[in-house]
Amino acid sequence: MVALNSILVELTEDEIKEAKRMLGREPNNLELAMIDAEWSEHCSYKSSKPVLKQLPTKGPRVIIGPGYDAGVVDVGDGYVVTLHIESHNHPSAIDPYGGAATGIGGVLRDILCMGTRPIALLDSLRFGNIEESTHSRWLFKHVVRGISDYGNCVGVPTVAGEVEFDDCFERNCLVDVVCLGLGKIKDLVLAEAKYPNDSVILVGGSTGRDGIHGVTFASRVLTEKSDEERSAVQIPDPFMKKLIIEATLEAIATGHVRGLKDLGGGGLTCGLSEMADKGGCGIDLELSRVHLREKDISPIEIMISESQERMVFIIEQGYEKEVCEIFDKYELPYSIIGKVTDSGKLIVKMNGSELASLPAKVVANAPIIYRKAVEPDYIKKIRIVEKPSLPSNLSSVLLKMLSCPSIASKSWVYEQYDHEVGVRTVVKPGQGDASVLRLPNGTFLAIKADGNSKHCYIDPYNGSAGCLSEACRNLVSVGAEPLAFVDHLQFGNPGNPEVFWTFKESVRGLADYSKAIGLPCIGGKVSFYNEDKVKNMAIKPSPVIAAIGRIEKQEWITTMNFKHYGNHIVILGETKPEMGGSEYYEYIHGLTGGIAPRIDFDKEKATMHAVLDAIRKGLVKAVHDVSKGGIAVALAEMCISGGIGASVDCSKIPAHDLRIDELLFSETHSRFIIETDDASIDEFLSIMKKASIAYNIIGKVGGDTLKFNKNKEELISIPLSDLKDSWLNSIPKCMGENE
Amino acid sequence: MVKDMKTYLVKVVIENKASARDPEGETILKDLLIKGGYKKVMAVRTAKLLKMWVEAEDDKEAKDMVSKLCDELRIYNPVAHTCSINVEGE
Amino acid sequence: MVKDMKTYLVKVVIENKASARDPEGETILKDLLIKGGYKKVMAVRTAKLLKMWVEAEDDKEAKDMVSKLCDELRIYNPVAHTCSINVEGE
Amino acid sequence: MKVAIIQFPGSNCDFDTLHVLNKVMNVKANLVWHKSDDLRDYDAVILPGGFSYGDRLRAGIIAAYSPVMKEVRRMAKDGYPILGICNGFQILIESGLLPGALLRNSSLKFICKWVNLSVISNKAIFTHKIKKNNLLRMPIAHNEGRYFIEEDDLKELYKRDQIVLKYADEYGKINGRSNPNGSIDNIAGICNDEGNVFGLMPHPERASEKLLSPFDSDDGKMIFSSMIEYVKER
Ligand SMILES: Nc1ncnc2c1ncn2[C@@H]1O[C@H](COP(=O)(O)OP(=O)(O)O)[C@@H](O)[C@H]1O
Ligand SMILES: [Mg+2]
Repeated sequence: MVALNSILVELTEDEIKEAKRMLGREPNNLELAMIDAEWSEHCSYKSSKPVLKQLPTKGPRVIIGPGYDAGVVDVGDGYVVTLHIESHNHPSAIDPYGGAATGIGGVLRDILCMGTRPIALLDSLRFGNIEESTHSRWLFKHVVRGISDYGNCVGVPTVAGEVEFDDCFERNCLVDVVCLGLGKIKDLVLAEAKYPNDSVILVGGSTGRDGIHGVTFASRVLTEKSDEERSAVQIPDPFMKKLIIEATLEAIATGHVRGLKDLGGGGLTCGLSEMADKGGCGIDLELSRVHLREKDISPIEIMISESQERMVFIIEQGYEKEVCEIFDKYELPYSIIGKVTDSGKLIVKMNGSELASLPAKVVANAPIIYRKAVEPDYIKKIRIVEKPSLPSNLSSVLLKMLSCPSIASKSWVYEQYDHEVGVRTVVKPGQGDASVLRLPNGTFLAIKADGNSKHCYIDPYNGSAGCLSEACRNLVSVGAEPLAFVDHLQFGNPGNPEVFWTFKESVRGLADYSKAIGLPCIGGKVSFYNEDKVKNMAIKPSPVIAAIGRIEKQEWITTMNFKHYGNHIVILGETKPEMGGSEYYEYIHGLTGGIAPRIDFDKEKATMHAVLDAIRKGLVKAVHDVSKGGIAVALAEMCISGGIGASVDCSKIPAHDLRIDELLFSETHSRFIIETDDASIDEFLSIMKKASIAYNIIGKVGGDTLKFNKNKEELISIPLSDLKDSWLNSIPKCMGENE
Repeated sequence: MVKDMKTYLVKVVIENKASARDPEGETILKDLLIKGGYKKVMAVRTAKLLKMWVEAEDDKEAKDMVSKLCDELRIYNPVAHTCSINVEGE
Repeated sequence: MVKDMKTYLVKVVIENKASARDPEGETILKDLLIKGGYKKVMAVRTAKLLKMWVEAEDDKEAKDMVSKLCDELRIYNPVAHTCSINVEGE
Repeated sequence: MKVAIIQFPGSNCDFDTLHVLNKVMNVKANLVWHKSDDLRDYDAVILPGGFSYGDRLRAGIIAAYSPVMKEVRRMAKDGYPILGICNGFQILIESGLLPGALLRNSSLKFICKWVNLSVISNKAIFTHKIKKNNLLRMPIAHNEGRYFIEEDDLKELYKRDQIVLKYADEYGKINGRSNPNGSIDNIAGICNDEGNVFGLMPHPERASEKLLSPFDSDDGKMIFSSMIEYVKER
């Protein structure tokens, strides 16, 4: 931090020099504060931009890729969906309820300001050990409640998500939220100020001191001071957000909204300078017109305040009244705060006198930082570990795996979310690997978020590609063809070359996977500085992916529950001894290390195509992909959700010389478990054969126990009711609810 | 020697920090009271009240015990809320 | 003659009748007892507190106004709640 | 016939209800903003689910004072069908059109899941075509749905057959295990003494298309079709 002319900025000496050079003069305090906010890592991507370039962003259905508030994908018949991901990690770590709730508020605005209606939310959550840590339980409980209270109230269903637990998130929990929007191509609006003389209207909440320096706070590590550091926490107001959503969509329908931007990180400074920069125009801003919460706020504070529930509208000159009548209907506060100009400058005035004048280009384009990257020492060290000894009672190991909070049912979470409002949710949380929404044109959209910090820690390249692979497998499992994804890359301090190396590896993994599969990245977010100075701990590298897929016909929608007694169980894909970062090593043996699952891109592609092909030919009764907890857990989940048992012969699982625990619990990618019936089995197997992938019939559905044999020897036999009990009640028990 | 124990009523009030908004209070004021014709109400803020009946030797012990349990059970979050504790007598 | 108006803080406490139970109070108490240590807490009840700043000539007018609005606007639901009102000074 | 679906600030099942009436039930319906003071064009009124005024102070209380509620009262008095779903039920309670209170769930959490409802009475216009003891599958999604009423008034409700729906398990058993929110006697929906005003916490509009049901059911339709037939026969 630099103290300059009595204000505190995060800019480095070099950046200040650069700012002076670009301006050709000394910036004043207000200008410096504006540059400081916009040049923060959070707003400018100054460390990550050069690395992110590797990600492919084009695809036949991509209308808008990265660079705007949300990516836009064509879903046919004039309809588009929009997708964005955000995190609210630092705010949630100190105020889990308000932090998570305002995170939802933020990502909703990103979707709304593309001109689309938010129709679904997802949440990807990471906490410490909730079995042992009161603090982690506290964070978990209040984060979930924050998401629930906000999402439910605005009437946007939270349809999917994931939760992972790991000690590294003890202080620094990760709260990622994803929003999906739906609209028509013709109604899309961009965050641009393109036409001089258009009016700039600020709508929604009043501007106050809350969240001042939010972006610079997010661009720094958590310290003991963090608690007091914030001038005030942000207070969520979902009711106002609901009114803003309806008013905005009505305003767009008038045809006179020519630009739209949500005010999030960096407040008015970031919002206005980005709109001016993108539209190639300038904006004259009159600060006295901004509706304020408290009287004695300084211009600097107004310009960088991150008060919630605010949107900026650019309205075609002459139609202000028509649009403002809509705001009046919803009794939303608004003020006309400025005009678009052709000056290319963001000019800030107070009662007519000029306080700041900055070329929009300067503010919106921070100098890039090229960071050093060095492979961390630990990576090589932990690759080699001694195999743990084989547990004698595998039934109890499986039960314990099912109760592992990262694996156990998340119904405690999703039952707190209204996941059905909107009457679109066809496959609901818990029913399939991804959630499926119906679209107005008779097609369906599948969506899922995934992450795996344990794999990514051991092998950032394969681990990150693996998150994307898991997300795609989840889509394929419900019958969807993957369309596009957004990513959120969460790491420690980028100034640490070892951290930056893991970041680069992670992006390389995502890029290689998406190029190989042909899946475009349409947006994302980077969050650095996820470190905790109190415990001196950085989080494990934690990319999170949200992917969407398309299902053309209703008959193609598949779910994961076993359906009928006597049906065949088939496994696709070879199981390898890739135990590094597996829940089996970590949760059962307390062991971090080994070889994390790697992806064979050709096999991955062939397997996904074969599964989709079989689904479309009507040959498949149930599908579940194999991920956390391996084959044993995947089968148990299919039994529990189907209310029916199964028996499986492990010697039939395609593999080379694996120990039994490896067969059961390895988390190798590119594997699916399929239920199919007598009538379909031959045709099904011939598709797999043609695809040249490993497969085998491993058992049958039926009974009320889950049994694993190896040849004739019984290894595991667990009644369905016990499976259910371990899996369903684990999280409520951790949370002190004795159900 | 056994000391005398009395039962004290301790009241705990938890509210958003004064510098933060209270959207609930704002809505009650704007959409219920003012629209209902009560124009002399200037402001409304909402809070949560916990009444705890505790056994203690004296006021001070009662108050200390409740302070401690409010912190330990995280009945409020000091980052977002203020918490005030008052012993209201036996 | 114009009379002097002052601003009074009036506190309204709304709580569930005993017959309507107070699951939140029960849960807090249970948590306290489960965590041991707090065996001296005998009972917990939660309530909602509304602070209203009203303009009135005196205490009585302030209280009457708030009483009236609480009844008229059903600030509490008499089926399930009790409501008490106190003027806390200017 | 034409149905008015009232939109309060914060309603969020308004479009869903409209969709079901128009597209599933093939009935005319309009969204009506809460400031309207004229519902004379309509044959029935639905107060949809959501979070009117953000559930502030108490779910339904602020909406109960909306201008449109005067008209809703008039129609209630004149015997028109009035249906309150979830937040709409809360509004009917808070406006005194139905007795009792809806308190915070005893689990202290929002609950969204599918439940089974046993039809206790067909006194309500909305269940008069459904057999008693039928089980209906519908989802609930609420924070404040714990129905409460004092003992004596509860007896009165039983006497007048105003208890319409109760939460049950999949076999129709009505017990503590099948009670999701702590409602007194598992009550999920009640009607007024005349049977034309009905409120329920579960969401029939989310249970009216097989596509959306985990059980391939569309039981919610029965509530709407009872209402529609009543209006047609009236
Ligand atoms: N990891 C990433 N991968 C791809 N695109 C990214 C990534 N991070 C950010 N972007 C893109 O950069 C743009 C700016 O993002 P952001 O700062 O989140 O916008 P906002 O102003 O809404 O906060 C967005 O279009 C986003 O999709
Ligand atoms: Mg899966």
